[in-house]
Amino acid sequence: MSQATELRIDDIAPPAPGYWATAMRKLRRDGAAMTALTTLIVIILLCAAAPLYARDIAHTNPFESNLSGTVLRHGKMVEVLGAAHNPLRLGVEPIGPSWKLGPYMLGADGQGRDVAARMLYGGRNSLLVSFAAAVICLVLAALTGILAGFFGGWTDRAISWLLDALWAFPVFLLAISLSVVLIAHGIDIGPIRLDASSLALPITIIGVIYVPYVARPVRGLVLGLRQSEYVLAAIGIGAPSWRILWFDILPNVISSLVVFAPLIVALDMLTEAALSFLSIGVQPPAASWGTIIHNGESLIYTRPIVAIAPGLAIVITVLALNILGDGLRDALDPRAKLRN
Amino acid sequence: MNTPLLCVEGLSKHYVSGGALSRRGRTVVRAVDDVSFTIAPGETLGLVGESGCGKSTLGRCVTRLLEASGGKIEFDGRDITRQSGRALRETRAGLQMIFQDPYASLNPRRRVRDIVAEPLIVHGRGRSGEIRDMVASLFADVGLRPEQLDRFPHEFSGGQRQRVGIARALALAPKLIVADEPVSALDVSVQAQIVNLLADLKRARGLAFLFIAHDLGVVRQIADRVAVMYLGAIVELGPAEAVLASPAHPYTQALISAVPVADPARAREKRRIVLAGDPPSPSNPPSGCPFHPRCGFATEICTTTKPPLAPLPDGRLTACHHPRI
Amino acid sequence: MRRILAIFLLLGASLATARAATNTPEYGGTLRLVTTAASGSFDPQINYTLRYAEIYQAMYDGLVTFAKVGGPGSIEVVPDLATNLPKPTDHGTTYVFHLRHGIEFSNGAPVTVQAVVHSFRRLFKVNSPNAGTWYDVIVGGRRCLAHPGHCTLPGLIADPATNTVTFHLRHPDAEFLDQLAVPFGSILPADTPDRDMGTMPIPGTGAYMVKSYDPSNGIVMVRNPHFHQWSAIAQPKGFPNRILYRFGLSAEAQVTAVENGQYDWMYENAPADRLNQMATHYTKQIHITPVNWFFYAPMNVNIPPFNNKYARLAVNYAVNRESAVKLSGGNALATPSCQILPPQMPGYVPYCPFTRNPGADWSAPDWKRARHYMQKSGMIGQKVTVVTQIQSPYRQLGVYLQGVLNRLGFKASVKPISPDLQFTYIQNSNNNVQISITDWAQDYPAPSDFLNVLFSCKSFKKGSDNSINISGFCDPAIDAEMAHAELISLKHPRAGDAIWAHVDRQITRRAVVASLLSVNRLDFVSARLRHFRFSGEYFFLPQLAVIK
Amino acid sequence: MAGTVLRRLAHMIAVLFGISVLVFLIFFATPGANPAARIAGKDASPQTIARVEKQFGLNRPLPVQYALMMKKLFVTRNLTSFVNLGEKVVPQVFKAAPVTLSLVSGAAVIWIGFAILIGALAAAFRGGWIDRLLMVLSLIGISMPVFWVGTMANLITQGAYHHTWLFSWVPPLGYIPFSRSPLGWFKALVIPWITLAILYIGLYARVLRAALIETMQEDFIRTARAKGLSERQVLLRHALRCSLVSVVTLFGLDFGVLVGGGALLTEVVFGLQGVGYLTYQALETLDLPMIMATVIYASVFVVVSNAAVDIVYAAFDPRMRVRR
Repeated sequence: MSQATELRIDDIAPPAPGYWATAMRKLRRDGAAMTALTTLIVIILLCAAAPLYARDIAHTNPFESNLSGTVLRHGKMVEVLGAAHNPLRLGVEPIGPSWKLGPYMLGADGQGRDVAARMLYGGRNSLLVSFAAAVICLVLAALTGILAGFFGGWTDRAISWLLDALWAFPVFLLAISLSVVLIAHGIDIGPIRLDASSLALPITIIGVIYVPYVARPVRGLVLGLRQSEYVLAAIGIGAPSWRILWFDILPNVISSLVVFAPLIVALDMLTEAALSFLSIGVQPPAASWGTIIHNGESLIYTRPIVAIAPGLAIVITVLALNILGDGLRDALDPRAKLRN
Repeated sequence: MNTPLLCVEGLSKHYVSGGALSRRGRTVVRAVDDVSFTIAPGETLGLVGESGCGKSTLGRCVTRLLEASGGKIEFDGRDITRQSGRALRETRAGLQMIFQDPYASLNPRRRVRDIVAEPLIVHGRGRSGEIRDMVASLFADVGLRPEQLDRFPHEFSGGQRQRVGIARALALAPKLIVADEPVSALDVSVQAQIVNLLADLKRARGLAFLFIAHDLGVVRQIADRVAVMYLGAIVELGPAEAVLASPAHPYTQALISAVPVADPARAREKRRIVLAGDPPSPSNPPSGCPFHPRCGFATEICTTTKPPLAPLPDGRLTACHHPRI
Repeated sequence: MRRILAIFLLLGASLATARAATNTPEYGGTLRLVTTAASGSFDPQINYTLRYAEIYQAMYDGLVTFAKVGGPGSIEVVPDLATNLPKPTDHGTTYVFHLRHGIEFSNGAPVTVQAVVHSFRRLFKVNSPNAGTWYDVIVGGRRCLAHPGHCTLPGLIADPATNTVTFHLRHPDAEFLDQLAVPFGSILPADTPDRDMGTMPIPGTGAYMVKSYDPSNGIVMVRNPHFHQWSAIAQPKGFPNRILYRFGLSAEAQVTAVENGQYDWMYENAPADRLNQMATHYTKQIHITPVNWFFYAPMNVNIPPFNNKYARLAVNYAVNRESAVKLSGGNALATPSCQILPPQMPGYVPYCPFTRNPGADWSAPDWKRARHYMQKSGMIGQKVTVVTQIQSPYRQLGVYLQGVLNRLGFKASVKPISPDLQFTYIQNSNNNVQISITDWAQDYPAPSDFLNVLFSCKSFKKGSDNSINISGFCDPAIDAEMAHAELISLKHPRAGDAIWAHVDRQITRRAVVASLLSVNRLDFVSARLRHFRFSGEYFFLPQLAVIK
Repeated sequence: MAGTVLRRLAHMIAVLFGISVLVFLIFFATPGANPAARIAGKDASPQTIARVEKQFGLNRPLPVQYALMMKKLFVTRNLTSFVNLGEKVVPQVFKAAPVTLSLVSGAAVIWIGFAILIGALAAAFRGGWIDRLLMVLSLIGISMPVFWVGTMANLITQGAYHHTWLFSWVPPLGYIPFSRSPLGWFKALVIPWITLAILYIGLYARVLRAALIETMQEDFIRTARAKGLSERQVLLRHALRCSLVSVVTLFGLDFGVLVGGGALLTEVVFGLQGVGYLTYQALETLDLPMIMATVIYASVFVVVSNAAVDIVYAAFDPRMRVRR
């Protein structure tokens, strides 16, 4: 029970910086995390520059098929999609990579579109979907977790049951079922209208399915905080619920959400890729890294680069997110765990 | 004695555990069972007992952090047992609490300035500038320096933190403070400082305390009267000197004998009463006198009949068939 | 005969076939076929898939059948369980079939006129998909449709004494014999239960019978012990002793397995990515045959923007059929097409108005005219959604079409959905599909199977999932001409074909759909498989393959 | 204890009920999902469709349809597919289960083995370059999409290098039953095993390393060291055994999810006809009875493994028995 008390002699030292400032300072000293962050920023910037690349370097519209086009290669005009060189003239071969900055740097896909340009555009969607889904997930998880943990009683029971049901539904099957079914018509519930081809659909689905993963630990955290003496103290002085939520509960919840955030983005990115790979994620003609891998799978022997490049992009991005997540966890909360 | 500040009558707190699906069915834990006492303005009532006897629960019921299952709590002439909303908030201004753990009772994310100011802000006690000054003077009152105001709790020692907790409790100028083992988490050397601070404050501001402790030695320094709790009920209640000098209940005797004595000569002559076994579970209390399984003086009647809390000739109350006088 | 034109067209179809034919056939061995998955009920009167039709033909017989030969003769209807190919009498409404003697089902039961009657009643009792579209032409068929429990089918009369069955039709039907020749017309034992037999194989009269059927694993076919060859052209004895049909390999894995000689033939189309490698290293194992199968983009003529003929014309002029061909595997596997009828179909006369130099063949898109019609339509800026399927080449065709529409000035988006949903989804007029990508393959080689089925007024059913006239096109004048063509075909097939060709041109000119290409079927077989035979009706004929 | 189990059971049933209703409703809310037209075949007449609807009970109120489906699934167990008519779905699921089980258990052996190896090595060389290298490799393992790894593995073993001595032994994609050829079974599964295991090796190695490092700071380890045991002995004999507890509970959950069909992508990429593949096919063809069967099968595994982990916990720690 008794806690060893160190007598602080640094009373004359300047007051410590705030919680977040301390965390930021720790993070900045973490070389791996900073490298990861830089990598992420570079990837985001590159993807943001997709239209510039498509217009000024690749000179192409990455959303339109280019089935009868030609391009200058080694001083000759070459068909972007030419008949394959075999005795039966069987099959069509997209042009291969030139490995030089310019049109078809990474070659063409099965529809004659510039793979490099599509990678950048696809990256935009992959990033957008995973970041937006993570925001939805974290906000919903914070809401449900706080509601259940703070107010308890029937609210808690109802939310916990719902979370358990979602949790028991193998998360991936849930995502696939929802996608298969919703892709046909989109969502049309009262005021909420999501078109099937809009990115909002995969964002919503991916955002929702991981809510239990985060909401459960948040609920546990809030449940613990609810019993903590400083929350009791706040109740004891007559502080209204919103003040307690705002000053005592939310800061703690947010710091663990910040730790979760990069990991959830990483998870979302992998999920989006998987759904798109099963062609029920981002819908054509829009691309994501997952859809490019899916398209590339049917070119895997002739033009493996189409599947390899976006896969590498995913690995690098997710790796950076995971490293950043580790760094954030070390900086903020060494005991946070994503699972349970 | 003039009109009491706090009047607790027949207070009970029961927990129900298990449900229809539980093998044992519903079990009721009587954490606090039919407790009555009063505290006069400016008076300090020491509440002692082993850990788990329900004294903290009682404290939290009195401050309405827990909902009582039965009984009545009257504070400053008003029944506060079922108060809510604005009325409860007003009551709370006069009835504050100090917590046991100075580490857990302060939000680590907030600067102590904000922690101490919080009650003032919640109750709208002035503009921000005024509150600033009030906080500074509260800080001085509890023996902290104003330059420490902008620090975070983790930059303080345990004793200093408890001072912050006291400052927060004092902020609204309450009439009664429920101090829930305020020093048990602190080093012995610091304990005395904090108890002295509380004693000073009591004297200077005419504060009443419900001072909860498991250690009679601490209570001795501050309490005017002492109540001894065992298994959710008060077994002895009376003026501090009387109870401590000549405890009537065997349980009180045992507690007093456990207090370490500084003088080795006296320690040797002192007869230690060692309690047999652990305190029984409040969910399954023994029949008759709840203390009988551990009592050296228990007789037949103790196993069958529960002794009422009855006055002794000197005015003390005790719940024992065989009080030691 | 009416099929002469088609015969000429099929002549040059498969060089490989001609080469393989020089080998002398040998009996015995196990032929191993492979596909991705089972294809629904195994009941031949219910199943409506090419995958099973391809093997049903070796297990079941109708009164008549398409000749089980490779090449041009295969779209010929020949007598099977019947001894004759009857000429219809009573102005084309009465058909009399004489049943062969001594044929037994694989369970030993004899084939009787009662079995014939039972089989045709059963079509109605088990909800055969075409009971209401084909066989209700038999007198009493309509009543059977309404009250299948009490189906007597008075239009079908059996005479055990003469061993004949007589069909009375409500009206002349030029395709009646074709419809008797497909697997729905299989004659099953008289004691076959009147319900969908699902995974329980029903005994048949063919050269092979099912030894085991497991939808998750495959089919084992062995020789029918009660079979003796009565007509080599109707039901040949077959060369392999056993035919295994294994389910559960992806198309990708199938190619590898056939290359490695683990299977002899794969059902699925080879993935585009493997074509080059297959063609380079396994040239002799590839057989390419044109089939009656076309890809098209139906345009809904009842809602904007394609209720405007100019908008439809604009699309037709703008679509680059060569690009569509590229997306379908190149010129070896597809042929550009502007019209409805595919090249192997009787009545086919090459016709293409929507090209730079209108005439017989498509050459290049005509953007000048396309833009001109687009202006005229006043539909610039209209929103259009292309509904396509998620898998290849539909998805790619959809995306390509979206690009074309955008260039024309529409605001186009594309909506790819699951293949199992899409086909019914685009049919239902309640879904307001404006334009979609789909395909149609023949049931039997008759022009009406394309023109009448896809474009007649009665094929359009408002708000129904089964409304195969996806464009919602209806022109009573064309309907009348098609009825006329049917009637003429009964007696004068070539005259009939000429009328069908006219109908084809009419519908094509209305630009009700944007026809894209017609399909060539690629069969990839193992190195040891010889004597590859391809039927215009049933496609690959496994029982004629030699694997010894 | 019995109370805990009973309560868990009731909770499980409630959750499964919720899931089945959810699946059912999602399906019927989908436009075009009505299977009648698809069952009836292309260009069927309206009468035929109406009769198919009646035959399959598709014209009855939804709650009745739901109840009938549940009865056929659990009581009579003769629920049949909407796509492969006559095909009973329950035996199909049980037929696919061994494939998934083969895939998952083989992968589990690999991932547990490697995770222990990597976790222990990293913990032993904590802070050194070996630790860092291993942890980066683990992170990369976690960051790779499994279907991409599978596609790349296929590219190498089936395509580009199939004809070299290195991979010529790799059989074509698909499952070979153990009963038919144990060696073939092994060969067909090795690449999928490794592919599936990579992610979990990364995850578990990291968890194990963290647990080991935490354990190494506990009192009983100090005692062990004081006894004069070498650092390696301490790590292997004492710390590892203790840290494995955290991995075991994790393993329970992951194994449950995977056996229930969570290895769907691996199964699809390698053409293994397991439960995941079955689920995916059913979803593609919108075969509600099959979807229902596979999803409930999967959920049962998840719920049961969750409950098992909780009960194991409760057995160890009596505090958990009281309602949380």
